[in-house]
Amino acid sequence: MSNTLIEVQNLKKYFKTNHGMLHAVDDVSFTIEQGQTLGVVGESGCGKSTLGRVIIKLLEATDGKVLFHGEDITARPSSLDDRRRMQMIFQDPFSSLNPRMSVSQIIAEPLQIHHVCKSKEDLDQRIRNLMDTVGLAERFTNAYPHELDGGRRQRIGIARALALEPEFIVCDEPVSALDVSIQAQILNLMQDLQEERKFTYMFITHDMSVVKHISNSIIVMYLGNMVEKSDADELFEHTLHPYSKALLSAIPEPNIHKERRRTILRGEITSPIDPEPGCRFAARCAYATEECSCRTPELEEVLPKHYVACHHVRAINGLK
Amino acid sequence: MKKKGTEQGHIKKRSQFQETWKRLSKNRLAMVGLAILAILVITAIFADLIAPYPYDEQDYMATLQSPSWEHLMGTDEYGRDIFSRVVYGSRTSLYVGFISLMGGALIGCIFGAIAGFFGGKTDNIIMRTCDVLHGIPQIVLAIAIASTIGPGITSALIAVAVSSVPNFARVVRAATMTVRDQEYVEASQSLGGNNTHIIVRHIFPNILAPIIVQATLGIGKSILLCASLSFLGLGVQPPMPEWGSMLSNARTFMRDYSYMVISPGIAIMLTVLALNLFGDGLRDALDPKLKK
Amino acid sequence: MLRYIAKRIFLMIPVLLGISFVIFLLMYFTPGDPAQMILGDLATKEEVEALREEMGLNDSFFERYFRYMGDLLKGDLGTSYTTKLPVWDEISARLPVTAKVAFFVIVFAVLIGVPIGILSAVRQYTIIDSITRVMALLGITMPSFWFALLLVLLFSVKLGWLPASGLYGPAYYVLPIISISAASVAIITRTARSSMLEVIRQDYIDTARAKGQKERVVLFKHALLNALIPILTVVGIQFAGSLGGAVVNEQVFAIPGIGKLMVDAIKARNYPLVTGSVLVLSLLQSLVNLFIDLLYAFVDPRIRSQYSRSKKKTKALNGAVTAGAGTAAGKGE
Amino acid sequence: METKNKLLEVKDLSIHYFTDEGVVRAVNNIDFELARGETMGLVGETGAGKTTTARGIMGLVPNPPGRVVSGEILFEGKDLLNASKLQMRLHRGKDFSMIFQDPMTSLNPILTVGDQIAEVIRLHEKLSHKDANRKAAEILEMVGIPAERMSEYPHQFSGGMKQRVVIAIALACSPKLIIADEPTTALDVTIQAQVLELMRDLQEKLGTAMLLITHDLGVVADTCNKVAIMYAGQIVEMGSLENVYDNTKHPYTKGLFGSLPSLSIKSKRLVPIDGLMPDPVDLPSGCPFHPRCPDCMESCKSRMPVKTEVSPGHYVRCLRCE
Repeated sequence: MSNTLIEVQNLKKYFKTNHGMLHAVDDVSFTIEQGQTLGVVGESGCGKSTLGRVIIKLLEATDGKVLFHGEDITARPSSLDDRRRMQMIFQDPFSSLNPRMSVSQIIAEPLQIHHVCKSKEDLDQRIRNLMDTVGLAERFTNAYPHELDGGRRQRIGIARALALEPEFIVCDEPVSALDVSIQAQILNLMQDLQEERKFTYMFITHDMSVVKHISNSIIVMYLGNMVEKSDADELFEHTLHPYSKALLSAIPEPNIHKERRRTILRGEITSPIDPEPGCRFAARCAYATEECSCRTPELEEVLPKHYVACHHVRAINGLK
Repeated sequence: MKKKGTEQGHIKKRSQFQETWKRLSKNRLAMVGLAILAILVITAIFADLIAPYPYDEQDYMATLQSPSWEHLMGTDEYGRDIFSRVVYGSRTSLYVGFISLMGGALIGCIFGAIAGFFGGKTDNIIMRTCDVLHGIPQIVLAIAIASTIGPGITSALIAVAVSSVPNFARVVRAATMTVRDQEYVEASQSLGGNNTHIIVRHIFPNILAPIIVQATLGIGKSILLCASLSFLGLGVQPPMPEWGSMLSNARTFMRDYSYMVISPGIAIMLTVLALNLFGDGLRDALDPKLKK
Repeated sequence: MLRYIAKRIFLMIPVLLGISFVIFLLMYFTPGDPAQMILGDLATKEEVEALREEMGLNDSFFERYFRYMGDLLKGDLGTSYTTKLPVWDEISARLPVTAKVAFFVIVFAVLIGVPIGILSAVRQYTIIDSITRVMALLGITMPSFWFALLLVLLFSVKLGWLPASGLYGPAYYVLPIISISAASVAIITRTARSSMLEVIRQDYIDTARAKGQKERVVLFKHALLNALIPILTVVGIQFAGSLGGAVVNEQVFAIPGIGKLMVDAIKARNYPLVTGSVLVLSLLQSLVNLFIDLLYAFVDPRIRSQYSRSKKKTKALNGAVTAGAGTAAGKGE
Repeated sequence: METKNKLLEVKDLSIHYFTDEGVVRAVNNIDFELARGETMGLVGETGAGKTTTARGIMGLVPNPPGRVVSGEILFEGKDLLNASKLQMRLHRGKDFSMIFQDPMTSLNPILTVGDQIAEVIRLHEKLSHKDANRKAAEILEMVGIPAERMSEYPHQFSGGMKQRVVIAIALACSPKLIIADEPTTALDVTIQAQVLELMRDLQEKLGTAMLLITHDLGVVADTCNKVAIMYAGQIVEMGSLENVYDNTKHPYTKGLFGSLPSLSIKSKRLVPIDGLMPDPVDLPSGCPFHPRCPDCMESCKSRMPVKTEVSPGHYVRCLRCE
């Protein structure tokens, strides 16, 4: 497609640990269209944060490619230009801001690294504009992060990511550390910015309802593998993979009239250290058979543009 | 964000230094420490004006005199005025304390920061070396170094400096590792900041606090160590006035002239006490956990 | 547990080697010719040269170091220049004295410091706490040799209650132990206090209270054992402090220990004796560190299980689900 | 609700922390009651005073700086605030117990899991060491952990497993009331579902009443019979789930619902609450919510609303409802 911004091909990221090789991201492929939002959902340890960091080259890929505007960026050393065009918003608004820098210094940092501004006045003007964009009152210019609450801190993080006018922003659980009412403010802000400036987001979260709210397409990850991939509406209409189903049904909804059929998963997440072949979800899956624990399921297109990695997906969902 | 009732106008620009000072100035004990320190530094600088006699002026007509108006702290066996020697001694102690600490801190910080920032093999080599230096009791190491170079002020300086290196390296390494793992360092990388930028803008400002605290408390330790060396006769040599060696000397006359052991000891104690009070206060003032 | 001990002992070897190397290096660079010193100023050049050759002083640094280490393995620390006796004999005569003093000092410091520190933490903001903190501060700031002098002045010279020099009976130990331990008592008190304050704030203390447990049991069963871990670290460091204190204060009390031996040897430029003394003191310190490491494992199951994991590996295969989950949770993302 | 059935009754409870920076008014004049076997959700955002309320009931408010400044806490008709230390100790763990938020830190790292469960049993039941251990093993099985793992230490368990152990400790003596402070916040969604299911099952089996503290309206909908919404130390709305979820009255509660992205309806934009939680040292005059309230009237700025019963069992603190 012509307006594909990011294309990820068979991306792998392994870490060496004392106990063996940790397969944090294992053979993940997807594309993100310009101006769209890809939601990445999964529980802790599924490799979603690692995936985001590999794409914007904070971590080096073990194998596979990331194409940005059709160009392979994994092969070349990271340039300032790549850095400018791809940005990240971090999860923890407490540790992602340097406590020794004031708000304006934090927002100025990217502008200074990239020598964007010619003069002090220009820099100040830009900082003011950025603060205004993210809804930070001017009186906070000289405040330090610890003087502000979580929501405002997250706004600083967003302003910093916006400073270089990137095309692509990886949002790593940007609202999970915030209270509900503040979370909504930040989500709205991010949506408004996207509409206004046509950003492309990769939105990493563990929260199914947030991802439904904000994404155009979604991938579900489990232990480094991608288990399901489709458009957002499609995914919620036809949730096919047993893990995605469980994830969805596990969410307590603030609705007292909806009768729910729960599928509660047994067992807990294992660790992706030197995994044996086979489906990584098999140990917790109600439908697992002999086949699941010896052959790794491939991602296949089960419904139009709806990909699932499960041997029994058709049987489970009554598809042909 | 929209208006909110409890917020007042523009938040004033306050640097980290000003904020720390604000908290520190509320700590009465720390202020007492700072005041004593200030007096000591002034004494050391203006020793020539304050001391009534030169530190090496011998007066055989007035040996071993008890404290009097003429000799505030009495005289020693050569008739030297003890008060003057204590005043001049502050020069030696502060000099050795500061210089040796600066040396030890500089080397320790550099190695600690390198070990903490790069990790891996570099870290391993540096830390194992520190283990070795740490395996020798500090005073024993200082004694061994002093004996190599031969007694004297230089030897005391080097011995104290070297034996304080591992402590600094450890503190700085731990602090660097904590800061290195913070998300703001990652954020800076994602903005395109290189290692130098990250070290200068992010790591250094955030490990400065523990270094300053360690240094303040470290000067006290250095002064004590230097006094011990001199007391053993391996540090500063007479006639240069040094509190430890004055005590060593006074020991001989202690039975009959007990005043001789009092004043130099009090001088050491006051100095170290002041540094400790100030250092403890500084640690509390810089501790982000207490920030509210 | 055995693996843990073995690993700790194994880790000691490079440190001890490093220490011996550092000390030998220091002594190597010490100015002055030992041969000249032994023979005195009247000796001829030829005599000195002959002795240098005989002592191996003309060999390269590494030859000398390896020879020294070889002898060391055989238990030979060289010969004292002054007495011509084997260094080991001189040291072994003095070492027990210093070790005994240092041991008493650390035991005394723990027995006094830990309870007071805990009391001070439990009664935070009371008079007891304030007094404890002031005393601890004084203990840290006072030079131990000066404190020793003051004690002698008061208890021996003025009051005549206690002997001031030598080490001939229990009474002779009192002043050295009090003076040397002052700093250690203070530091252990401070550590015990802050460690206890830290632990008291933990959630599991509230869990214990929520069970309806008596406050006393909460403090001693749940809090104290956890607070012990940082205290142990400091006790190890303080043993080094008490060794150092013993070395210095042996001068004050004329105690015939290894510290006095070493200082006298330095003044006499008797280097084999200095090298031997430093090595032996460092070895003693390393042994104490080893002992502390073993105590850690005794107190803290997390350290113990680090080393028993491999033993469990066969069992872990079927229990992989939970064991793996543990590491995954620890690792995070 | 009949008086006999009342298990816990909190009347006009205020808890303040007296700090150097000023008086933190964490809990202000709250009232609620809980019947036997009933589950109430206490919902609020960070700093709303939920945890302080829980600690107040347990008698575990850290003092200094915290102090109960007014009110009564009646447990089976007896005022806990007048109870002696000894009486409180005998209550805790036996009649009511607490599950803390973070399973990673609420277990003692150096005692075995079995010891920690047996401890509470031995405290309240006259059992021999052996019998207490046997009972601990049974309880461990009950929360879904094999009894062989009794002799393991907390660090050998995953987060979800640890929270099961914490639940086992809380339930060991079959208390009449459990106070659960955000028991699943630190856990992954699928594990949260497991733990919530376990808590529901056990509660049903043992007939325990529960005060569930959470920020998640979904968890409440799933687990509770009634709900109280806290804001700035006050209960601003309280009632049955139907009352509060279907017939939401207080603007803050409305704001909370508007802030949640929904799984069922595809909404374009969320409707958040403007502004921030007020500083509990310096609460706004009048209704504490007025600076953020979309329906703020002039009188809201000066007059504190009183608790009003808008329909049977549905209480709201809002001038618009008075």
